[in-house]
Amino acid sequence: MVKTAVELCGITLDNPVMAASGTFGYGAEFAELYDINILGSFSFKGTTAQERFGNPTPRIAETSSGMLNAVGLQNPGVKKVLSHELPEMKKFFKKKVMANISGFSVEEYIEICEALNDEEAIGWYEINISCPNVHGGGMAFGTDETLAALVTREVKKVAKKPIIIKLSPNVTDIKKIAAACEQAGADGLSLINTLMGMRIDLKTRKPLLANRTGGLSGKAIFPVALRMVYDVYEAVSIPIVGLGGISSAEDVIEMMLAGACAVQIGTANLTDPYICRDIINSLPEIMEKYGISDIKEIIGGAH
Amino acid sequence: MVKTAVELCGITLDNPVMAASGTFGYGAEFAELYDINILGSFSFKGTTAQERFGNPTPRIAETSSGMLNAVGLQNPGVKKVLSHELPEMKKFFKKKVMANISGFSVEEYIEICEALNDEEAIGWYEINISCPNVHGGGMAFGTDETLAALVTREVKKVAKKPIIIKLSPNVTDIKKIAAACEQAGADGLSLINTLMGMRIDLKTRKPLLANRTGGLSGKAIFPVALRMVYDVYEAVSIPIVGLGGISSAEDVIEMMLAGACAVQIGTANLTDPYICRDIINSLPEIMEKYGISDIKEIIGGAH
Amino acid sequence: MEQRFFSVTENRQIAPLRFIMKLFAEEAGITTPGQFINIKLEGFTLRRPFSVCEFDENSLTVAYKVVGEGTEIMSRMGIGKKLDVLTGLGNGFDTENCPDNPLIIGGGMGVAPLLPLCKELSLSGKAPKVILGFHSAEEIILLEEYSSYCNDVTVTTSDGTAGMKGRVTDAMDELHNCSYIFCCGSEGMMKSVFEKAKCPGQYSFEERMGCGFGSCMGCSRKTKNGYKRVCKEGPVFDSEEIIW
Amino acid sequence: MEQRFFSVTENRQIAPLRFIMKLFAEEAGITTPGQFINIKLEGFTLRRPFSVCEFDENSLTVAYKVVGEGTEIMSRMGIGKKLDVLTGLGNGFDTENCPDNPLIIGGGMGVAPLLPLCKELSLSGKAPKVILGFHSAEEIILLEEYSSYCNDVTVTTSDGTAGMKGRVTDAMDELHNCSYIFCCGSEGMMKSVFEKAKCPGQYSFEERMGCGFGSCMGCSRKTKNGYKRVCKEGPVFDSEEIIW
Ligand SMILES: Cc1cc2nc3c(=O)[nH]c(=O)nc-3n(C[C@H](O)[C@H](O)[C@H](O)COP(=O)(O)OP(=O)(O)OC[C@H]3O[C@@H](n4cnc5c(N)ncnc54)[C@H](O)[C@@H]3O)c2cc1C
Ligand SMILES: Cc1cc2nc3c(=O)[nH]c(=O)nc-3n(C[C@H](O)[C@H](O)[C@H](O)COP(=O)(O)OP(=O)(O)OC[C@H]3O[C@@H](n4cnc5c(N)ncnc54)[C@H](O)[C@@H]3O)c2cc1C
Ligand SMILES: Cc1cc2nc3c(=O)[nH]c(=O)nc-3n(C[C@H](O)[C@H](O)[C@H](O)COP(=O)(O)O)c2cc1C
Ligand SMILES: Cc1cc2nc3c(=O)[nH]c(=O)nc-3n(C[C@H](O)[C@H](O)[C@H](O)COP(=O)(O)O)c2cc1C
Ligand code: FES
Ligand code: FES
Repeated sequence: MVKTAVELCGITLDNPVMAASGTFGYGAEFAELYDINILGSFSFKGTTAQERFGNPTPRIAETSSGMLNAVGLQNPGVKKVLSHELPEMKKFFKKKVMANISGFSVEEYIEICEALNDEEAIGWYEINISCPNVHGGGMAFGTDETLAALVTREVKKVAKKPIIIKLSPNVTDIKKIAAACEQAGADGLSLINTLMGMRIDLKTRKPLLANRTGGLSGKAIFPVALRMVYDVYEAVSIPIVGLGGISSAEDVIEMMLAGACAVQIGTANLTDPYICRDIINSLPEIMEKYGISDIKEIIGGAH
Repeated sequence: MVKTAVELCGITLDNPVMAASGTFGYGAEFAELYDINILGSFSFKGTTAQERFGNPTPRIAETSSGMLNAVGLQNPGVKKVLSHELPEMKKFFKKKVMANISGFSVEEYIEICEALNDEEAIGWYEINISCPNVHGGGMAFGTDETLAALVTREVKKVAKKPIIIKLSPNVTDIKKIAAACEQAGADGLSLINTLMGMRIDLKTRKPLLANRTGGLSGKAIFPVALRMVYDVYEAVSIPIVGLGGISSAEDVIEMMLAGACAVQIGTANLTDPYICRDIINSLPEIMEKYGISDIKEIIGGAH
Repeated sequence: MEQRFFSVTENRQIAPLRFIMKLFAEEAGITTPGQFINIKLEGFTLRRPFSVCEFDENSLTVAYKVVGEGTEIMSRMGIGKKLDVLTGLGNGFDTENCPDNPLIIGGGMGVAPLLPLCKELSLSGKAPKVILGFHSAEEIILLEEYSSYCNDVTVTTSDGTAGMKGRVTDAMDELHNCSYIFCCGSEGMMKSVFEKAKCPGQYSFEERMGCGFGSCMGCSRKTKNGYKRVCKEGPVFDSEEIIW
Repeated sequence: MEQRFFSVTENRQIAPLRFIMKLFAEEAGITTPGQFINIKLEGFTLRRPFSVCEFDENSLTVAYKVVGEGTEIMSRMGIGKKLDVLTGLGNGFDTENCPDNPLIIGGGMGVAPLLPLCKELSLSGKAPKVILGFHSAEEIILLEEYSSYCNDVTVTTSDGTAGMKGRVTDAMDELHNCSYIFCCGSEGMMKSVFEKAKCPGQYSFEERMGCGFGSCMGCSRKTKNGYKRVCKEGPVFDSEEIIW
């Protein structure tokens, strides 16, 4: 039997496969389909202090081997998440979940962390400083190392869970930002969020998305994500959660060789709602094919 | 009859379709297949002052809807280009060609421009400040607005042809760099060059490319290119050559609606050596389908 | 929601650019008129959502228009082709609390999801009236099917090439005291119907979808009862909650 | 180089993971043993290059091993499947200036491009000797075909399950005064052959390719005569110019 367990900031995951924020809701839709306790964990939808409707529709467009979304952080706000979504989730998900936290100011990130601090079901905070779809929002923090470090430092002061900073790929030098977050006290990093992209409707001659631009995700971005994880692995010594375009057990292994100690699956859940289950089921066989007996041992193996 | 002519820095192109640098050599391989004078023009392989072998092989890897290359500017050097490649090219290509100029220092860019200044076949210089595949090379200029402006200003002083600065997408704010180039005297901009990416070989557990990382091109990057052209169009008033993942007449129109006054086809030439011909042939029909009688009129139409 | 592998048992053109595709599986998974399916097409990230216009236990039919690459590929699929389908999506029409003489109004491809509704209402002893609106005669689809369930079907065409010349709202003028409406069509058309009708009813919406089963928030719509997902709480919304 | 649409007329397994595919077109476009084709596969950016192991005016055959996604898809292609192929690629072997008793040495899938060479040499009255090296008996391919053109074929297997146990270089020991070599196999194998042979010859190389027809510089190789493209000036290089 191959070993698939990994550790992420002191918590053991049965396997490195998590579902990515924004594509898995709070798990309910998937729990109807399969027992989602087979997951390493999942990161729930980006949560803000107040309820947000997000951007006008259309919010979704298709691209070659990918998609654009401009959801704009629709979520019920942290209070409702605590009072409704998490109690519901705990009925079917018994593991630690990752709380994806999005904000428009340092104060907001702090406010959300404080509100969630005593929720036992939460294992980690994933601090999303990289949402490209809200104006004046999170991405500004993720594209400037001083701001990224500031958020990290302030959140770290109040957070009672390990904080994983989710980085933006829309930057010149992601290593610099990663290093700044590490120095400021980040317990881990997750990358990548979506690349900024756009589509134009030839019939109307206007941008397809109401928000004009959106975030590109899916298989198309896998090589970009892989390169960034590889580079960041050389720049920091905290654990990295790798994501961006993963859709097979082979991709999981490739991402871990680049340096990820766990991975997230985003867009692929939309194309195929059973993909996380299928990847987890096929992982042992694919590990054997490539001579891997303990998946932990390949983390960063390509360096 | 629909009108397909456009103007690029004072030179009229019969149609907006050019082949992109690095995928079309000096035209010879394609001239064997079809009369390449049907092209608007093409940009020849990045030329440096001295001959370069480029990177070790493997230089090529495949990705979903795209590919990575790490050719590393293999070229015979500007003297040989003048004495051999261009005389050969002029036998079968009668239009103005775009000279793609790559350098490792401001002096090198200047040296190449000076060497090419009197070559009549050259219509424009495309100053490549964005090659991700050479260490200490071009991309550093393309990721810093001060350096980008410096190259532009110095090259502009000596260049006897319009200079089109080729921008890197591997930046936090491409608008800033574009504006800096415009201010420094650029006659036009072309974007995008490749996104940095990587693949790892699961069998060897090492990067697939000898250079470790490579440039991602092809359909996968089209939405990223489109977004950048759209944004840059709002930031500058000089003409933009749009490229990145274009593989159909529809893509050409989409890119022009975003703000490109001409386009380049790169990777698609490798998949299908007749693609430029096919796009040019189908352009009138697709224009009619979308009610476009003069292609010039749609430039920037999505704004 | 369930994932099922269907095989194509019929795929034929019924009007210019308009096709009917019949799919077979052990269980079709559709329980209510107005539900939709989401079809995976090789090479695409996003599935393609289609309303079901006929169904029984082990088959379902979609009527679709070729508008882009995905539907173009569908139109060339042969018999026997296997498709990965998410079925049983969306809420569907609620037929419990409607009066005996509801009015069914469909526009263009919007006539599709209303057909099984018409069937169900008729079979349950109600007497729906139907108005189907198209641009022109050649775009008319499913008229025979409607006529087989209902003997009060009015067709309108904008160009007058068939039926009554005008829009569905013009046909509404002819009908007095309509007390309940089931409607599907473009948002503009549905809004006109709603404004004209001044009566309760249910309206089925379209939105660009990421997942089609409620997990991505790609398809949200503001309603008087808060934000709802077209793919999960919809696509059918009660007139009382719709914000136009 | 030409683009041609071929149809698959045969596609069968000849050994574990090893297949033969025969393709038909009006003109096959191959003129010289050692040339290759580049096959477009739906859904992939890069074409897949394969040496031609048999050809006539309107057909050609490739012998391929399933190593990844592309060859896996090829292995499942049925008769009649149409393929977009760039044909007539590369230089091929130069047979004009070789002596009467050349030695042909192939390793693994590298035996493929040498087969039409063996045929041509034999038909032109020369008497090539052949050494084919494999890991084990089950990987042996094209042996019958070689034997039909040449009656001096030695097989080696690393595990000794067929032929002589050892490597092709071990088989070379048995052959005295070899004066010219045609070789294709892994780079390591070819280097050993070259070092052992100490005689002139031609060696066919592989490289990851972008275009396969000379336009992208993806496949360059340093030679004593400067930089050459494996896809255009190669894949066959003269021993005199190779830098190992
Ligand atoms: C709940 C629902 C039910 C539908 N029922 C039907 C039906 O019964 N018959 C029918 O012909 N059409 C129906 N549609 C519209 C149908 O989904 C689109 O026409 C189809 O997805 C177009 O795919 P394409 O690849 O041909 O077009 P493209 O424009 O190439 O598709 C690109 C992307 O945009 C999406 N898209 C394009 N148009 C629409 C649209 N109008 N609505 C939602 N997404 C769109 C596609 O799904 C795809 O993700 C329905 C849509 C929804 C949301
Ligand atoms: C001139 C030439 C002749 C060849 N002749 C033969 C032959 O006769 N029989 C045979 O079985 N194989 C031959 N090969 C190798 C063959 O091209 C690869 O095995 C095949 O492309 C693998 O495709 P894949 O999608 O299955 O593998 P993947 O690994 O999924 O392919 C990914 C990418 O890498 C490339 N690639 C992978 N392996 C190789 C390789 N060894 N050489 C070059 N590119 C590679 C693929 O073309 C593709 O672009 C030849 C290669 C070259 C360059
Ligand atoms: C519809 C959608 C919604 C998303 N919402 C969030 C979010 O709320 N918070 C966040 O950090 N990332 C969000 N993301 C980004 C994903 O978590 C992930 O970083 C990105 O999609 C790349 O991974 P993928 O290619 O596997 O999808 C969203 C992505 C999609 C497609
Ligand atoms: C094999 C290869 C070589 C390239 N060489 C150059 C080059 O020499 N100079 C340059 O400016 N861009 C070079 N590029 C980048 C392309 O010109 C183009 O900017 C990029 O590939 C995006 O366009 P595409 O998606 O249409 O290929 C190269 C691209 C490829 C694939
Ligand atoms: S489409 Fe994903 S929630 Fe409706
Ligand atoms: S593969 Fe493009 S030059 Fe050889």
